[in-house]
Amino acid sequence: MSKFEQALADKDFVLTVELDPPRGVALAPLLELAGRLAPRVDALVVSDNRGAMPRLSALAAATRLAAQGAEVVLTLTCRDMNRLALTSQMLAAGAAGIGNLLLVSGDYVSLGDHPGAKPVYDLDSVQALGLAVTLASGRDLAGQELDGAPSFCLGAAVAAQSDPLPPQLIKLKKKAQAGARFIVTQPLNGLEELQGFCRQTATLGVKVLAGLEVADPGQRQGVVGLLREIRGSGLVAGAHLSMPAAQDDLPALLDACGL
Amino acid sequence: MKSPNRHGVFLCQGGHGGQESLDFKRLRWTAEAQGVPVFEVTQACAQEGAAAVARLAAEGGLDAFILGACPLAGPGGPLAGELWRAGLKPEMVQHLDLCQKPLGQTGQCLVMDGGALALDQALVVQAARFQPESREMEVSRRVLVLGSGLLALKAAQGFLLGGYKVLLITPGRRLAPPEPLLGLEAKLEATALARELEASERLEVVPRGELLRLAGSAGDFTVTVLDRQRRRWTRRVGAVLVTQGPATRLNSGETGLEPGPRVVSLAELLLWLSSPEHFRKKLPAQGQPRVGLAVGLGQEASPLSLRVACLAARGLVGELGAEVTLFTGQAKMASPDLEELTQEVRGLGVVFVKFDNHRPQASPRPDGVGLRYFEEILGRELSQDLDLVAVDEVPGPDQAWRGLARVLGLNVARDGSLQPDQVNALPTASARAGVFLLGPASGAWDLPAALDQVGQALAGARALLGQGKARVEEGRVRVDRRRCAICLTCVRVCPRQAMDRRDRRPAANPLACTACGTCASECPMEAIQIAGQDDQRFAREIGAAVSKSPSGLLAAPEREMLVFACANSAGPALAAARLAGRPWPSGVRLVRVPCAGKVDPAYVLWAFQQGLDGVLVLGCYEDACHSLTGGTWAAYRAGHLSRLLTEAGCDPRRLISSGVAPNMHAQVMDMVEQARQRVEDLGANPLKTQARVRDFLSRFTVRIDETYAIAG
Amino acid sequence: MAERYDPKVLALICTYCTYTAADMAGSMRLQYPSGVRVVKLLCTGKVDVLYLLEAFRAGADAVMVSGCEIGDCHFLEGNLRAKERVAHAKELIAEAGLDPGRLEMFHIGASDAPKWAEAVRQMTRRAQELGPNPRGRQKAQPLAAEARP
Amino acid sequence: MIVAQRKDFEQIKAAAADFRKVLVVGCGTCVAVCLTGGEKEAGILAAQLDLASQIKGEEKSFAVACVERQCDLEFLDELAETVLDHDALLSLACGAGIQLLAERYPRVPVLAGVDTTFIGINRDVGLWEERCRACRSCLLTTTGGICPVSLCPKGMLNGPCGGTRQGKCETDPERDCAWSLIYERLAGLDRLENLSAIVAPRDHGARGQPGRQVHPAYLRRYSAHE
Repeated sequence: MSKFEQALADKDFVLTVELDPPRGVALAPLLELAGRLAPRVDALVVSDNRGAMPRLSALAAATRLAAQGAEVVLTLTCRDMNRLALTSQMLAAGAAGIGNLLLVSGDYVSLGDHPGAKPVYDLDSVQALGLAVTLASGRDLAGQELDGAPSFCLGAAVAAQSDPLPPQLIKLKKKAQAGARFIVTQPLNGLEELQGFCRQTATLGVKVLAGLEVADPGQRQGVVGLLREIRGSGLVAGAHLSMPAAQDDLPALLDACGL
Repeated sequence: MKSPNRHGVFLCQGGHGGQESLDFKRLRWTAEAQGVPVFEVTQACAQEGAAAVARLAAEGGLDAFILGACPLAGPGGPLAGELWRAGLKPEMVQHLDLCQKPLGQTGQCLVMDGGALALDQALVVQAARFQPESREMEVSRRVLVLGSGLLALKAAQGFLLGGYKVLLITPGRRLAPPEPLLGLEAKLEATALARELEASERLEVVPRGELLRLAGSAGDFTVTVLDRQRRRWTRRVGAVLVTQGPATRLNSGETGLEPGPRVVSLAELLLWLSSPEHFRKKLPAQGQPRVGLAVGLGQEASPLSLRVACLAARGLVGELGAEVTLFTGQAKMASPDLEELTQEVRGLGVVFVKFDNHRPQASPRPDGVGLRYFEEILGRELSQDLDLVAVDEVPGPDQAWRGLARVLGLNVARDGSLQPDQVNALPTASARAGVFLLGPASGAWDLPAALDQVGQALAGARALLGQGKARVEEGRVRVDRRRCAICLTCVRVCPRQAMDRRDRRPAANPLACTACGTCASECPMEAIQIAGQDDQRFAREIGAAVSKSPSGLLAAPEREMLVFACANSAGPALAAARLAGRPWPSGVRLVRVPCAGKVDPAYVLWAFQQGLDGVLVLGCYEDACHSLTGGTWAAYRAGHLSRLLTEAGCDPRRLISSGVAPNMHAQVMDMVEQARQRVEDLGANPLKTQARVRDFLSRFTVRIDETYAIAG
Repeated sequence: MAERYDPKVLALICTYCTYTAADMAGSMRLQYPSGVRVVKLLCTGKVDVLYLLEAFRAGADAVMVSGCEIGDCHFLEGNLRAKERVAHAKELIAEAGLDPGRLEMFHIGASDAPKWAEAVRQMTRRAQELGPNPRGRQKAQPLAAEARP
Repeated sequence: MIVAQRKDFEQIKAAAADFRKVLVVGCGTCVAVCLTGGEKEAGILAAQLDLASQIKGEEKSFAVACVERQCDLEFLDELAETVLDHDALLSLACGAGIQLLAERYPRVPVLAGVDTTFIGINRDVGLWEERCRACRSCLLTTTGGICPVSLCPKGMLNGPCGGTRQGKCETDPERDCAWSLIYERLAGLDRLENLSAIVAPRDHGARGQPGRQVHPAYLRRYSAHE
């Protein structure tokens, strides 16, 4: 059981932050930032070409972070990899001691900066979870026995504020069935979104992490307040913070939240 | 297009005409349901009633009718005389006994139980009696002959004598090239013939021409020709004769005998032999010439090759005193006089070396050929130095020939010929009606034999074209333009390529069409119907094959089976068997089809839906189908049907297909009996009872018609 | 433009509105350029993109299509269809290298003779400015020759 | 039916630049229905190309032919003579038709005049919508007759991605989210239970590429074993 999974089980409120690998080879600043964040959160979530914009490989970054002792959640998207590539990435993650995966479909390529790229989507996120579970059972999708099986705490994403919500819930149920232990919501705007959502997901047996994003500095205070509200509401198992435009300020955000 | 024959039904109401019974109504509905006019008469057994029938038949312009009445109105009754009097032929009436108790005994006529079923069957038979109207069709009296040499010239001569025009496209420049296999005399004959024909105004020769396209169908082809000046033009022709064959290569196999100054073909050798002095100059001057002849060292050789080799050997020994060795691999001996011929040349001192497992190895040199080989009888290696080796020929992989085949719409068979592997295509028919094959094009590499084909092909083409007008039967195959999706399936499956495309949609050329019905069965839109053989008819025949008697509901049902019999093979065989007194098994109903290719998969499925216990399809053997490929298509469908039946949960063994030949009257009834036995063992079709109950209940379904109209 | 030339303008017009206007322009003695050649169609809905291309192929310097005022078409929406086709043909001739200004759609009511005269003047002026059809007129094809009403 | 759209004119012109006599070959089936490659469009394209080449003063000629279907050899045979008079064939058929045309006349260069876009439906004159990806594993039975493979950009098989916004797709606010439509349709049919089972990953390669399909009735005819 990974440290993060342990935390999900034990703690009332877990905290994760999202880190983007660099757009280039300069990994040192990320390692330094991670070194400062790691002691203050339960896991660092390494994003995978977030927003359909290519960056240094999430696996490579996560491997380095794990090597320096951080608890890492590796994000893998179905957009960029077929089942072969996903398999090898998951095995590599397992070998690197990364015990947590966040498996997502991924934003469509046309939303990123390479709109002409060929989207893969060989598997969808439910099927990707199935793949990870299969690997953990010691076999690949072809049924071949693995030389050493990885072990993962699996997570998936959900749009809690989606409209209509029921189709999301149907899929969320499948994700839970397929092996997801925790769910990260897309960035929330207010507590109400979460209340409606949580009423309907209480029986699924997955831990929900509320996604909170500071898209620009002006939103910072609002996010701080929302986090406090969410934490106080007891609705969810934790929160997932991201500052895509300025992740170097994440320590300061944690300061502001008093975490 | 002619309107179909007019039929009618007369129903006799008996003496009083009073109240219609339900059974009588059922008779009327049965006839009406098939769109046949119904006339009701009284006392057809009496003079007055019979006269009324005759008068109505004449007024209605009927070609045939059914009289449903009691036996008193039957053939012995007064109707025949009345018909004569009305100027009609008594054969036009089909009597049907429908009355259980003739008038007089009870004062009322009672319709027989099951009368409607009997009428239904009679109507099916009547509707199938389609007599197509014949008409004259304009056909072209020009014939295209492809090829040169004696074969082409003889064919052209035949047509010119018959008053036809001939378009002759020759592959080379000369009209009469050398005829090596037939020797000098044939060459002289061909030259003379060429000179004679060239004078004819009705012959148009295109030397080194190329056939670009053959559009249209029998009697009315349009050919596009590319001439030597690269000009393109078209002609209308009625028929095409192909007298040329594919290019050949030496049948050397892996021996290393490549064509060269010292390695030639047997045909070339014969050509040289026609002038021995000339031949001598090709060989070393001194000593006895040593010649090797090789047959069948690559693929199996035809009897012709061995014969040519023997003839060459005889000439070589006789005329030149040569020392001859004849090497043979696999060669066919199946030809009259070949055995004698080989004995004769053995007697002349020709050495035969036969290879079963080994092959010689050649090392050609400028002055001759060295041959090393393992003598299988002696069991040791031998080698021989030869001045010349002649090898038999086989068709080569000729792209030009394949191109011509494509233009003609034919396939190249393994032997290089264009003829389908089908006894019914022999000797000169091709898979495209109006295209005739002679010589190598038909697989006959033996030129003397090919010359015999000329007469056959001439007869075939003349039968097709007549004297510029051909009698054709109109309206046998109808393509419904509204349904047709122009998918070309009919064009592709037609065994004789009779489907022409005019006004965009396919239409059967009556000159080429044999109405085998393969197209109708394959048409994915049900757009094609064969007159007298349409889907409705078969639906009714299948319906009529199921016993509908109410008593059958109570008794243990008898096994019922349908036999589809091809009119070309099973039809005559069954007829002969019946004549020979073989009894017809009960519960088996015969449905004739023009060809097994007409059996639509839907018919078989309908039969099982209707509750029949088994279906037997009796067609020709696959390589003896009279419509060339109709049986082949039927066989594809049989396999498909087995799968469909299995998928539907119906035992596929209930469907039985067998090949039968027309002369198999002794066996055909056994086939039917075996099939019936198999069906017996398989038990009743689970749908049988349901189908019967449904039908039985339909008797009591009230139909609203004027008789039942509520007064007021 | 070094040399003056008389542009050939082909006008495809409808019977009900524009033709009446053109007719009236004649009886009103309105002055307009003589280089216009009129093809009368029952409705401009009959205008085919191919006609327009053929007109330029045949050497027309400008082509105008003129139908009824919008909403007044005798065939309800023939003029609207024509308008769309003219717009499409403009793109096609532009791709082929002709100035799309050589082709225009007009809507001229039956009583609007001055508007007709002005439209012809406008197209002629445009053709003057754009110069002769670069395709040249030397190989004029039958379509243009037969195009006079 | 198959939908195609005409290539950019510059592209076509450039492709035809090396040839003096070009035959524009239309196809009378799908591409005619989608107003892209039928006889009329072939005529328009030929006229346009002719106009463009004459404006540039080039000695070129363009002719038009249209066959019923370019994906059937029988119809292509009709061009046998015409083709001889031309240096290049500019086909307005879908990719399948263009390939068969090239196969039938291997000695004449064949140029593509259209881009084949999708398998779709005729919504109105001049409006077509994609409805099928020919994915060989149809899910429409369970998805209420709405295809997630062709209508969802990501081809999600188990439900919507997180990008749905008010029932619209993350890639385009005008585009309906396929999974929202599927949900509504199934809810209306009271068949939402169709969605409960996890759909396994699609088999992309069961029969290999390129596709070859034999009607079961003719397996014997085309099986490799005979």
